[in-house]
Amino acid sequence: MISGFALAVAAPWLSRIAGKHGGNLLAMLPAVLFAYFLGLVQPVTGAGPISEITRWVPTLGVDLSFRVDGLSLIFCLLITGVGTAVIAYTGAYLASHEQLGRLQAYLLAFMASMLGLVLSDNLLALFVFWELTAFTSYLLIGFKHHEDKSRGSALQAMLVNGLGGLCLLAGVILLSNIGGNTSIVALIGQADAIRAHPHYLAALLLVLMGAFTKSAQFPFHFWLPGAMAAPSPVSAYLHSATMVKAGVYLLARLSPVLGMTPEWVGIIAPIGALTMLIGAVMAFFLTDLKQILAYTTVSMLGALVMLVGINTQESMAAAMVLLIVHSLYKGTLFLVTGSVEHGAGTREIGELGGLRRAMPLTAAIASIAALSMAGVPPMLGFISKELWYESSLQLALGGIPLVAASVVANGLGFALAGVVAYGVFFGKPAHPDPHPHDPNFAMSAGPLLLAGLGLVAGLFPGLLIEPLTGAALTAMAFDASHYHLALWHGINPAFALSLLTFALGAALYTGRERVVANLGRLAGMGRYGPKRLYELSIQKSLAYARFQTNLLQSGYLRSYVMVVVLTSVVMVGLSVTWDKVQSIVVPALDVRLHEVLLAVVILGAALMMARIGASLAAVAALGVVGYGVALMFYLFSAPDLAMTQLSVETLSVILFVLVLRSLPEAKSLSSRSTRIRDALVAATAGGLMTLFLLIVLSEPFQSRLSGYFNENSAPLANGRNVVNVILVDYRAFDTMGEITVLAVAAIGVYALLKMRKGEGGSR
Amino acid sequence: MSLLLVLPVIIPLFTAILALLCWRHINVQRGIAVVGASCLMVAAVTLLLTISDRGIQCVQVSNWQAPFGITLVADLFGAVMVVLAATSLLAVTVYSLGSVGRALEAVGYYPLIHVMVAGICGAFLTGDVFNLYVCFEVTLVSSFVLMAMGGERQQIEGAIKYVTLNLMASAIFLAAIGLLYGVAGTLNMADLATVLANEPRQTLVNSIAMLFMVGFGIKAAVFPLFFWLPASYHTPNVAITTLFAALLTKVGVYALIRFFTLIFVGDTGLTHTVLLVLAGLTMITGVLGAVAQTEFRRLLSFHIISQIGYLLLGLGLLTHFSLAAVVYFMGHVIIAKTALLLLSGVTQRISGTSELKELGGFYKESPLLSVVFLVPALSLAGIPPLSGFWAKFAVVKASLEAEQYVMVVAALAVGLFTLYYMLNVWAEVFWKDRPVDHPVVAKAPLVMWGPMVAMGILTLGISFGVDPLFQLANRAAFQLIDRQEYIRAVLGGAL
Amino acid sequence: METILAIVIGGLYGTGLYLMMRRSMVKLVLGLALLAHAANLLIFVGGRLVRGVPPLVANGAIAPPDGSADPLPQALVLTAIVIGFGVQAFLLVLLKRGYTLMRTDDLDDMRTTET
Amino acid sequence: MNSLILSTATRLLLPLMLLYSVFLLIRGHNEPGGGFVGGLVAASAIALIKFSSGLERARAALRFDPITLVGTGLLFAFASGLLPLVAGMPFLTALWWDQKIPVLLKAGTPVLFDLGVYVLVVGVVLTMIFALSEE
Repeated sequence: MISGFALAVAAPWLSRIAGKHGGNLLAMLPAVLFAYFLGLVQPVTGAGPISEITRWVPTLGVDLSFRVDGLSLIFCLLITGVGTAVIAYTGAYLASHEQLGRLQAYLLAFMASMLGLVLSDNLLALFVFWELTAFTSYLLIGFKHHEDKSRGSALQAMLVNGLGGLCLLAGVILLSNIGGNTSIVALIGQADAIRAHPHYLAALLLVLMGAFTKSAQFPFHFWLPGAMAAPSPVSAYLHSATMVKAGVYLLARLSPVLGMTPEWVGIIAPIGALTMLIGAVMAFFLTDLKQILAYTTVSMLGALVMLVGINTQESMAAAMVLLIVHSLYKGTLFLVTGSVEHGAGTREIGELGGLRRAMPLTAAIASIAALSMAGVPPMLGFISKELWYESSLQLALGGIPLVAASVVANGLGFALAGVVAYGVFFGKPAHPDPHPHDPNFAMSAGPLLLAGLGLVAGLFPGLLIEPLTGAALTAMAFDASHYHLALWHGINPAFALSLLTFALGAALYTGRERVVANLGRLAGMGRYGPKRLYELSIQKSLAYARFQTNLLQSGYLRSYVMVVVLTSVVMVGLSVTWDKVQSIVVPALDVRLHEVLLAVVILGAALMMARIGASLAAVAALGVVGYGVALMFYLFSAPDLAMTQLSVETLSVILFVLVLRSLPEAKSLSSRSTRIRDALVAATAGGLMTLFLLIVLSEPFQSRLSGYFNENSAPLANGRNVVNVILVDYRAFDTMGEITVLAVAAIGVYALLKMRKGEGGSR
Repeated sequence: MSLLLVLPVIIPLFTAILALLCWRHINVQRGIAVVGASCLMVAAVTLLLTISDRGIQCVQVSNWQAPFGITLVADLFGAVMVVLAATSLLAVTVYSLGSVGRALEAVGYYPLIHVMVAGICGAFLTGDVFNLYVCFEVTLVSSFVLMAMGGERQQIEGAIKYVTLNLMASAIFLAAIGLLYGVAGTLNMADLATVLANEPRQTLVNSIAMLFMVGFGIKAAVFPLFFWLPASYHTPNVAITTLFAALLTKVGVYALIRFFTLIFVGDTGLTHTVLLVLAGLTMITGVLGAVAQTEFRRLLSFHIISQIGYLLLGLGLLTHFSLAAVVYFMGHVIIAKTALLLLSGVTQRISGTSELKELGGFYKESPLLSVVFLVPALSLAGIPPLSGFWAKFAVVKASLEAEQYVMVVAALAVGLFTLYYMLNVWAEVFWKDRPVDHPVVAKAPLVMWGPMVAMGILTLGISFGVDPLFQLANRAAFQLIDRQEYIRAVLGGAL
Repeated sequence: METILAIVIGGLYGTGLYLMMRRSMVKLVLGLALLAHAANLLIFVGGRLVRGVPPLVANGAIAPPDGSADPLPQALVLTAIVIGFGVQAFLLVLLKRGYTLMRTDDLDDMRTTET
Repeated sequence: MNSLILSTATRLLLPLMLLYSVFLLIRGHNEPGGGFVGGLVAASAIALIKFSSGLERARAALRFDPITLVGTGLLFAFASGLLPLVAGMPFLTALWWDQKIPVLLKAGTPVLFDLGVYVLVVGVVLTMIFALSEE
């Protein structure tokens, strides 16, 4: 099993080489995998799940533990089976496209991720594949990347899925924290504890966000029709068998862990039902074949979610069968749409009709699929619908709205099946196109196979479907030993509902044009839907982002300085407590007159600088400050410092003068109020610094280092000037850095002055 | 051993000196620079392996016992940072051969980048507060010069803001050191850790801690102190921006991590709560800033800021797991970011512009470039199984475990926005057709492609090698959270 | 005397910051210079003040006289002064270059990289 | 600027200043002074030539490219750090020669280090002043 998966992961690279040799060759890979999984049906249904673990990131609790049970096997078969058809189809459909190789690669990568998703027993590994499907589908949806619309749709799909993905991530982490494990099997063992945990509801909601976005549930459904920008075979793959079913898979997979609670049923089933209705109604008003299929897909996804939400053995069985049915007929119909577009050049139902004569094979395929979609016996679709009604009817009073919604949605589905098959292929040729024709073998084989399977499975449900769904039920912790599947259930309430559905469907089909014309005006309401919300939220976030960024990053250095100063004041101020301020001890004023005078001169010179601003006089004042500080150093036992400060100050004054002579006298640029405001801020900062220093100075102080320096300088370090010894010996490393700074500054001065304009050439 | 610890500082310094002495011979300088960067790489990796083998090591420069001399200490975190610095330097040096041009090379480009990295490595290894200041200044001054080097108007404007705000940071940092010495009477970090552990005057220490936080916060580009970064990072040559983006802010973050795991852990209720708040705000403002950009490198500049937020978040939580997440995150973000910036240089070279609107068509023209973009970009957006996912996953998990739900929401939302603008860049630069009025103007030389592809591959490497790397991060985090090993290594039984 | 110097230091910080919030590039540089002075003095004072006993060992003696000034802050300040000088020299040339390029000293005119 | 008095004075002052700068360098280890201040004095001596006799003369008097001096100074200081590595000691460990050399009191790597600082400072200051005067 591992080998099969490894091959699939390697597929993108293989396909790049083989890409030019046509799609059929590449379709071999999923075909082989399909056969492989088919071979697993017997062992899995007989002997139980097969699992295999490879350690991956044990540090973070992520392992590649693959597990094949009934549930995953159904998905695997669908993924590889439909995958085979789609990949073969694509090779022919886009035969002359220069990026065909890439598309095939993405398809295979997508398939591999999907397989990984359904096979993983480790929640986190599952999440990894979950996101991978999202991203590979992004690449697929944006395949026609030169079109704005494609890029927009791809982004939209990715963002909606990304949102869900992030919630799911949080949910997954939360779940594994609660359960103390990342293995789903292990979590099932802890299910009771998890359901009783205070974080249960949060975890459930987060997981549901993931599932609902992926499976296009209301109000996240809009990305799915948008994703129709992709080429038809891609749509067929993503929206029939794979991508969108991942959410359903996740719910089914986690139902033994999170399910069986009022919250589960109460949240999931209504949302599923609502989605089902909305999808069906919207589809009814559309005229583009692909869009119709997209919305019916939304509708069926809603149905699936609803059934999983009901969470009884019957509903789960119904969901499994519906899942298979839907994948088969919807995959077929998308591919057929591709063929129609390929042959007739349009997808508008108004411009299509009577294609039966030109495309007999396609017409036949479409009819079979449509019958299954309509749920007519002896198709598998009929069985699924029966099961569905049965399970809904089992619910008590609360089930009535669900049953009603189901009937309406199915009725609409019936009518739409008529639209896509009967309306297009039978009836009068609406728009005689020059060359409608049946596509070649590669393009027909796939849909034919899928449609055929639906028929065969309906006639012999016990052959494959029954053991599979049975095993899936076992995987979902139901006792499936008495489980049985049959085409004919006898005359019961479910059958009556089926008949009602047919009647409603037929009525809707015949009356469709009138209904659409009358209610068409309401279709404009779609503008206010969640899609609009998505667009608005993107727009508003962008606008806000620009606004805030322009506000903060205004380009005014002085406001940056101001913010930095205020931040420092606030942060330091936060921590300076009042009792500390009170504890300041002002030592007995041990001062000498000349020292005080010096201090006054320094301060005075500085204040003068603030008043006179930018001129040579200000530089002179700066010099006074510098020399004053040097003198202060000298007075307080630091002759080395004084000497250095003196020479450095002289040198900087010279440099200042050298530079300033080429500059004009500065004017006062700010208004008086600004100056006052700035002065207040600056004074606060300065005052805080004084306060802070005073607090520190009030404490007793003992250097832990200086005694050692004093004792050892002369005997051990051969120097009597302790400061110099520190500089060239104890802390010579600092001095090394210091002279490096000087060297760099010299290079900098040189570089800036030698560089001529236009030589930078960086932009 | 004593040699191995100083090598990360003296190799680039020596390289710089040699290059300086060959001032007029640019080709010789190029050779020296590449050889020097390679040697540093070897030394850094050896150091990391040694530390991983033997635990925290230290050396007393000038051979005076701690805390009297200056101690260089290498723990796993420091050693990892040194390796990352060496990696970026090597990539950027090679890239520079093709991207920088004679004009810059003639005024000391190579010595400067090596001096800068010497300062950075010094900062990662030093165990002395004042020496950290000196290393910061070495780094800073060389970055000033590099920033302004082209002498164009834009660069001068950017440089003025950059220089001003960073000098404020230095002044604050310096003042904080003065006050700290005035309270504790020592400069050695391990010594400070022991002294302050017994310090009764906690509120005073808190205030000093805040001062350090502001100083480092400016350097780390934390909200609301980050203005210098978006104002300047897009102005110099791409090679320079890349080196800055990879390392400069990370030195600030490193210092924050070092100080707030080793020295200031007495009152985490205040300091680390403030860090958490800053982390959240930094993430969000950064990501919103990036969303608003229409130019490649400016977008990436804001992106840096939002990523700093994640790093701070891990620090603020101050759990063993969150620190491990930070260490891994650091490696991820430096590598992926370098790859992406180098790529922005290649697209700019080919198209002659870096405005997203004026770029396009690369998906069709260059599948290789597309892959090299997607890997780091998606990684930074946190798409599994790339490195950024593991990093984000670990941070989110740590926040959930610490019950910091607001932070979880912020981190996840920021991830979504990141995804949004990364995909936007993808759509604009790659998927969209090349605008007719902005044709291809030049070819990018092989020396530019090489490092870019190599960094892309490295991103894949850290993505798939996540397990051993995260184990390493785990051990590094243990050393950070259990301060005793560090203190013992420095103060007890030193070399 | 420490108290008075603490006030001087606060004053230097205040005026330095005030100058930095002006629109003129020259004032900015002057302000930064004041900030550097303030920080240096702060470290110096933080090590406490001693009058007239520099940390020098007399010829033949083993250690400096008792009560001599703390040598470490002096060494730190010395390093800081030199570093500050290097930075300031570069800053001045940056200012000069900026003026030659833009013909203005007004920082509010330097927003082309951000708008 | 080319006044006779200034250039004559310079010619007289130059050796004195250089001597004084070396004196400062040497005594630095025991009394106030040191490489940094010494270097500044030496640099101002050369700068004086520049102001009295012009840039070319100053360059000629210096003989070396100031940038090279910067590199050399760094190299000296650096070498004083590397020497102990050869002896198996940590970087920058002070090593002292046993014999006292007259005048220099004692010779050791810290002296070499200080000498490096001296040369570097001369280089740095002159690089700046020369570059500024060439504008």
